[in-house]
Amino acid sequence: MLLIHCPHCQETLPEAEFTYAGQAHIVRPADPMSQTDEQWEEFLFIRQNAKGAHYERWRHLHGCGRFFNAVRDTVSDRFLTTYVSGAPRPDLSSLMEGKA
Amino acid sequence: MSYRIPERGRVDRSQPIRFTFDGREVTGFRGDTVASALLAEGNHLMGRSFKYHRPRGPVAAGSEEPNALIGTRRGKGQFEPNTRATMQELRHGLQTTSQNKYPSLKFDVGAVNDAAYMLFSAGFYYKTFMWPKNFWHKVYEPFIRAAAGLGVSPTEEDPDIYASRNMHCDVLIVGAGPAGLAAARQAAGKGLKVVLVDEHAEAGGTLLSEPQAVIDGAPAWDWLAATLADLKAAGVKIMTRTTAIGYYHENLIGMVERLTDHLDEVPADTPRERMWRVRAKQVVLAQGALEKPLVFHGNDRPGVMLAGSAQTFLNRFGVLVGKRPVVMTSHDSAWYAAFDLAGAGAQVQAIVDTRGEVRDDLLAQAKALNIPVKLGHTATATSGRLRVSSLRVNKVTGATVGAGEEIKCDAVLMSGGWTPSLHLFSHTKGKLAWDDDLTTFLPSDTPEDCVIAGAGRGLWGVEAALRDGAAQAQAALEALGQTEAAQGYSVTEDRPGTGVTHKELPTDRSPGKAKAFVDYQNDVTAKDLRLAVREGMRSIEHVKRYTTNGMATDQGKMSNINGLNIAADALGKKQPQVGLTTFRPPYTPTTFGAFAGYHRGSHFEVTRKTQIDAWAEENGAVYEPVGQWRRARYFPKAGEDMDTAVTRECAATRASVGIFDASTLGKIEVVGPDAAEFVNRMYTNPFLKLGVGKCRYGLLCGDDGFIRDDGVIGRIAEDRFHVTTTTGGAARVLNMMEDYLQTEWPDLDVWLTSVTEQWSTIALNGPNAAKLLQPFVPDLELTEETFPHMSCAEVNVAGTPARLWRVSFTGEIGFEVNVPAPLGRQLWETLWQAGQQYDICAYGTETMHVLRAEKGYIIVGQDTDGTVTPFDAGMGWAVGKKKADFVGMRGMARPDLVASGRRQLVGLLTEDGSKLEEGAQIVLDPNQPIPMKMVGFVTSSYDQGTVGRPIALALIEGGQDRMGETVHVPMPHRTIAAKVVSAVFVDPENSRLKIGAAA
Amino acid sequence: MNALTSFPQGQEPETLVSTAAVTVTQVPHRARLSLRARGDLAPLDRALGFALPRGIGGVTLGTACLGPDEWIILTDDAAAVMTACAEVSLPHSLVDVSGREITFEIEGPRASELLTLGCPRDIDAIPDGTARRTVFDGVTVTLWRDTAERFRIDVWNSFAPHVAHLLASGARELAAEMA
Amino acid sequence: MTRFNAFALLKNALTGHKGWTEQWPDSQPKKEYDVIIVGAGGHGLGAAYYLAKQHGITNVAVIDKGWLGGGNTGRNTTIIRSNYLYDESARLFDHAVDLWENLSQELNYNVMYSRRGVLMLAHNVHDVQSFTRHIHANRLNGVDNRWLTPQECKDYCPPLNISANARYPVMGGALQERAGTARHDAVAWGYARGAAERGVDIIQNCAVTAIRRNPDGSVAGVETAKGFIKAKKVAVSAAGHTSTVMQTADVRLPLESYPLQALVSEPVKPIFPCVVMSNAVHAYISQSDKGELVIGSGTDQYTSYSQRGGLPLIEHTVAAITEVFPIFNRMRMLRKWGGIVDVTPDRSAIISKTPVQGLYVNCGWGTGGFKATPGAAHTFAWTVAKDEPHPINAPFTMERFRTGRLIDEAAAAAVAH
Repeated sequence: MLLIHCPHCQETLPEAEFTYAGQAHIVRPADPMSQTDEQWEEFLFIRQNAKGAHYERWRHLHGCGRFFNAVRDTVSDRFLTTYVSGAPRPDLSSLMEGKA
Repeated sequence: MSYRIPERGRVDRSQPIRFTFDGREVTGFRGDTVASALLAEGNHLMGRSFKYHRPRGPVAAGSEEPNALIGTRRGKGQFEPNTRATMQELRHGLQTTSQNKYPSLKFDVGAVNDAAYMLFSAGFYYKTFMWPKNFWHKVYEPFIRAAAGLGVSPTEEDPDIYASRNMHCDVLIVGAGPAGLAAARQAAGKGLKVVLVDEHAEAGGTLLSEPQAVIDGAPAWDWLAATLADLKAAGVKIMTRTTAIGYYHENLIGMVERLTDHLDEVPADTPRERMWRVRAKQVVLAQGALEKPLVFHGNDRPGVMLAGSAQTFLNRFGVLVGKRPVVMTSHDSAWYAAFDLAGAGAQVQAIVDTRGEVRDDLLAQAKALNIPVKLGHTATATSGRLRVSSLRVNKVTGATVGAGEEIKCDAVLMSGGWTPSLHLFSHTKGKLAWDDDLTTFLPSDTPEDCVIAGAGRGLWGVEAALRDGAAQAQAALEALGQTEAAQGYSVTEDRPGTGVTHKELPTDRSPGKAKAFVDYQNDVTAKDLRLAVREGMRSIEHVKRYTTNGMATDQGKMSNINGLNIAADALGKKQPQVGLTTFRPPYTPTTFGAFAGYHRGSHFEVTRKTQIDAWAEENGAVYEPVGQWRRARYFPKAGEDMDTAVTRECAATRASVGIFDASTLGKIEVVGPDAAEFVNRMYTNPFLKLGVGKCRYGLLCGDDGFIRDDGVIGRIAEDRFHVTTTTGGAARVLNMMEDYLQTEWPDLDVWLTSVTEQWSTIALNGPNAAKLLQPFVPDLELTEETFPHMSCAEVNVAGTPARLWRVSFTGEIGFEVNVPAPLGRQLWETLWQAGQQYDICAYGTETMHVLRAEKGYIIVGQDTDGTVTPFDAGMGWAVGKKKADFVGMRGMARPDLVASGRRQLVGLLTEDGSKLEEGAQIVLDPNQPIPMKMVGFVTSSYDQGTVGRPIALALIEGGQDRMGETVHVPMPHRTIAAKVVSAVFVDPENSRLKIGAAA
Repeated sequence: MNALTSFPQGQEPETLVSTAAVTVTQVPHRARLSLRARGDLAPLDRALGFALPRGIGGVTLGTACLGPDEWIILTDDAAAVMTACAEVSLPHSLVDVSGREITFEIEGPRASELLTLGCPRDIDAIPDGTARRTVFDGVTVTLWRDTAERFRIDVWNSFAPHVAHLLASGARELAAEMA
Repeated sequence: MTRFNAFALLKNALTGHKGWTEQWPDSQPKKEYDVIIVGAGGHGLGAAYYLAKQHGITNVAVIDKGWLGGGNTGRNTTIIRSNYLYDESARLFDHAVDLWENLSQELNYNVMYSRRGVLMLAHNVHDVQSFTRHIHANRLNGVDNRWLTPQECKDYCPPLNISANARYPVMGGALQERAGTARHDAVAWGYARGAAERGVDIIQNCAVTAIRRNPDGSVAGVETAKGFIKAKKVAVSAAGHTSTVMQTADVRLPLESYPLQALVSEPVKPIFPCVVMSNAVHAYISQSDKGELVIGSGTDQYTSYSQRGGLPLIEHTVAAITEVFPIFNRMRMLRKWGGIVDVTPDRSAIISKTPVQGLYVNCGWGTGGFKATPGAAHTFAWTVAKDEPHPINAPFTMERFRTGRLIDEAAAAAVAH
């Protein structure tokens, strides 16, 4: 069971309080009807599936209820950081440095 | 009990305990294991091996034991197979049985396999049993299955209870031997939460087998007692009979505590086993090392055992495993076993060492004890049918194995050296490093916050373990901000030692015919490993899987390193190039019940019930599970089956009034200035202009354009909507809405609150619904003018503030009364009483399904299946044409979703008046061969109801354009013709929805 | 908006299990309001007559902060709260959830340990006088720690029997352990 | 290469088994191949076998970063069945079952295909409706699958608890009698031996780091730990690692990789005669020929390549099994392990050409890849050899995610693979 730091509660808590919500920073286009079929396929289905640092979303379902973002190493399952939705994508190289 | 040595061991001689083994009564003492008690009788034969059914006795004294597996039983339903006799403590009334034998342990017909052992080489079953083809299923496989399998499964329900708990601590120490005890002492008294666990019945580890050691001036057992007392006084939680089974992410350790298997009587409310999920800031692994067997022909005969284990049986249990033992070793440690046994009165026949030279002090002590010594010798055979009677040893000169010499004996104590217990460390994905000097893997880096101490990282001797335990614990404590020097220890009478490692021992026999066992339980021999390599198995994983080496219930504790050394030799490679197989949790086999914990029977999983559920139960409801809920399916009267009851409920509702518990529907309160905008974006229908006090049916799609859910949405105020969802969809829909709200549209000022359980929802349907309800709603006139269909209001109902909806899922005049949940049953009973004058009928989900189907209303998940768009469902009217966007709008425009020929929802009426089966497939040409071209299927189908004939809903390709056509439903024995009709079977004009019109 | 708070008040507490380890009691309902808002909360503070706790876990006068924009208000006069807040111009959501949950009080020397049966988080690390949502045996609950040995948990109605059943079994198990 | 049969076994037994030769050589890469297959699992090795045997293409290398059969082939619960709802799936999986039935003889390697029946339990009305739909569709597709009442389920699988009071009562089941299990390692080994015998190079412990393309965009070969290897065609069959490999050729796939766990009990004498799947409680169970209860669980919730998996999921799975089969409560878990499964949005596989000329992919099997092994390998080899879809794999394209023509077994049936 992973340990996850909720950026809203400011507590590091067991995974059982959280639900996974897929890749982060996929923005729903403001005008979906302007999108081509390829673009809509990309939005719906195409995912990074990164092996290593993965930008992803979690929800503190059994806690504050908020969706938030995280960077997790999918090889070790360790979180590099978590941050609130809407915050900019953290710089990967500095995150990796800190953990190396 | 002639093998019991007075004054030795820690068993309580004042407490004799009787148990049975294969029906025979045996007496041991409190503190004994089944193995020690049987050995005390001079009985080594305890089991039969997996493949060859060879007679076997214990080779070890702990949880790594591969041979002495027994069935254990307390009472009805309290049987378990494959229990290690070396771990099962005695208790009064314990019944034990040997396994894998027929008809008896001493004479087993399965042992013919042993005679034909040359046939059963590694991988033999991949090479044969292929002809004739159907013989595999009918003959070969049943035969193989019956021969394998060791013990028998339990066949009765387990009456015991199990438990689980979470724990957080600062330092968890696994293993309460000298390293673990020193680690605990180092961590104790600093205000930290320290937990020390050990799988055995008492703490002490090696110290229990080495009473001679003197630690800081105190005899080992005195030191142990004092240390345990000190640790307890300092608040250290000491947990014995507790096995750390797995090391999971972020320092989560799974541990199983065995609470009652050693007790004569099980106390009330006490679980048999408890799973602990321990989250430790720092972990100290002090699990020690495992002794390796030597690999030689006949190394599996009862009486051949690890020297260290013989020492344990003597010092901990007071049992001599043989009166005339011979020691066969490549490591100093077994010399001490010889000395200990000699000291207890055994006539040690010889100490045979593979090494040409050993330490002078060992030779001197052997001489002093009159023990013959043979250096530079190998073992080439043993004899004895059910118990070893002699060991054959040969002088080795260079590569030449000399003539054999028989040494008569009643036990062979062997030692091939020691290997660290790396299992939990490996679970962390920690890296291992090969140590050439020790010929073993040692722990290296791990991503987890853990240290490994003592013999677990290749250190031998009590003093080394104590010092390392303190030092490693201190290293861990530093991460917790504790700076202090590691405590020092000095030990006299310590027994450090060294040795050499062998592959299989040199022999003068044809190696192809030697039965030199590596994995005892699975009967894997050195020649099997070499054959696997010869056949191209180069990875240790291939060797393991091809031979099954290391896959027995000891999980390779006895066999992995020996297997690796032999495979590496066969491959001509260094061990690290061949690799070690991965250690998998659990560390030792762990009861399913311990994993299940409380989650059995009534604790298994929540069953949600509404406030009205109890009334339904009192009134004879038959239930169905729907998601986590149980819902009343129908209310049979005496003698009624489901169909009869449902027909009656349908008729009563259409004739007068029915009452239905709709409380399980999901309910979400959407509040804020942007509430209308939010609902409008989520649902396909337009909501911006919905008036306050009005409701509207809504369809919810995913962004792929397929229907996800539906419900009715009422506008309570300008900034407040009350949204309902399906019963099963409630949590999912709320999560989806929160996702869009928080992630895509955080600028909207609107909030969502689940009110599913705030309200009890009672539905009244039927021509008399308004009449029944009106007296309880004095503040609102229930007429077509003042409260038309699809209205909602906050009013008092029967004196209770309520949300009243005029909606219908039946085609009849309908109301849904929402009252605060705990008042639901009270209102239900009020309406029930008042409804008697109208012959009110309580109906369940089945009648609800029929009534809605007659009206052509869909059930999401039944008439849709995740591949259906609103247009497919015939609900294009629910899609807002003028909206710029809503969830699913773009998805619906994808090429395949707008293509012609999609499956569309229609009604079906069979031509012969029979009822179709839900799920039945529809074809256009009934005479085509298989595979047939299917154009759709029946989604809903009901008998009778109120239409007077069976009706069905179906999804059919191009269905809307097939009205009036005949399609065919091929059933196993006949084909049913059906006509495609409108999905609305009742009152297409909606006249029955009007108050005053139908009544 | 009407205040749906005429809820049956004043029932007696009902003891579910009482052992030497811990006593579990179902306590009478109180009116309960879910408040959501963000931004400058001063207008709400003024309307309520006290400052809403700002950090998740904080409790002020029976009001707990459960999320960055979420509070649960326990009150004896829900109508008054709703009336007061109705005048607040700051966008917010106030929803009556009085009927949604059942409250169990868990008190005794091993109250904290009883919670470890279902809560994976570190109970001992929860300060007295705080509240938060968490999970108990898969069920979302609001957990209030009143004192070192007294907790309350709010559980949705339909999950309450399941939770109560496990609490009762656990209380007996803990007592047997002490025996 | 020695033919395997009882006489050869007997002959070798008498001579100390010295006569057996290696089943496949340890090949080193050549400079160039007609086809390179990335991933030496059952699917990759099988494709190599069929390329050689049926299409005469023998200048083939199968390259794996580890040892052959070490991925999901050697980590799954070995369930084989074909009672899928949609015509496309039913055809593909039933084609596989046809091949399974003769695979031991075809490969001269006993893969122990055990036709013991797969019983899927219905625990609520929705399950009943869904399974009935499957049964009717299967019948018209020529796939065996029939309905059993609760008592018939119990008769077929005596350890089953059919008490009406169970939390998930058994309301019946769908039985495919032709379905069963096979010995997973033997499948990889048998295909490897058969392919090697026909000239295929099997290159283990050699990670493919990138797919290289020619200036015209077509595939050029692969970069590996042992250097660049030229190839006319590259076929990727790398399960959980497929998307990582394909991204190096700028092909992005709708895949996510999740941890999946499975476990076995200690071995016991025969007690469990068939395979039972219970989707409502997320658990599958059968008993191996060795006597171990083999139990599969669901995936963890997050994507991962760690092959580690969490404790709670295992607790849930075991609880579910003991709820449905209460007599197993005192059995013990011997070991559990994790795999990485690649999952598509519609839970159906992709066996397809790609936008890159000469690059092919077989992926997205989720938890259901083992059962498809011969069928997928056979049709994938066809696609690679002929550069066109096989009629059976034609619907399993990459394009369906753009058009919306999904093969959504999961959505349609709420039944996991």
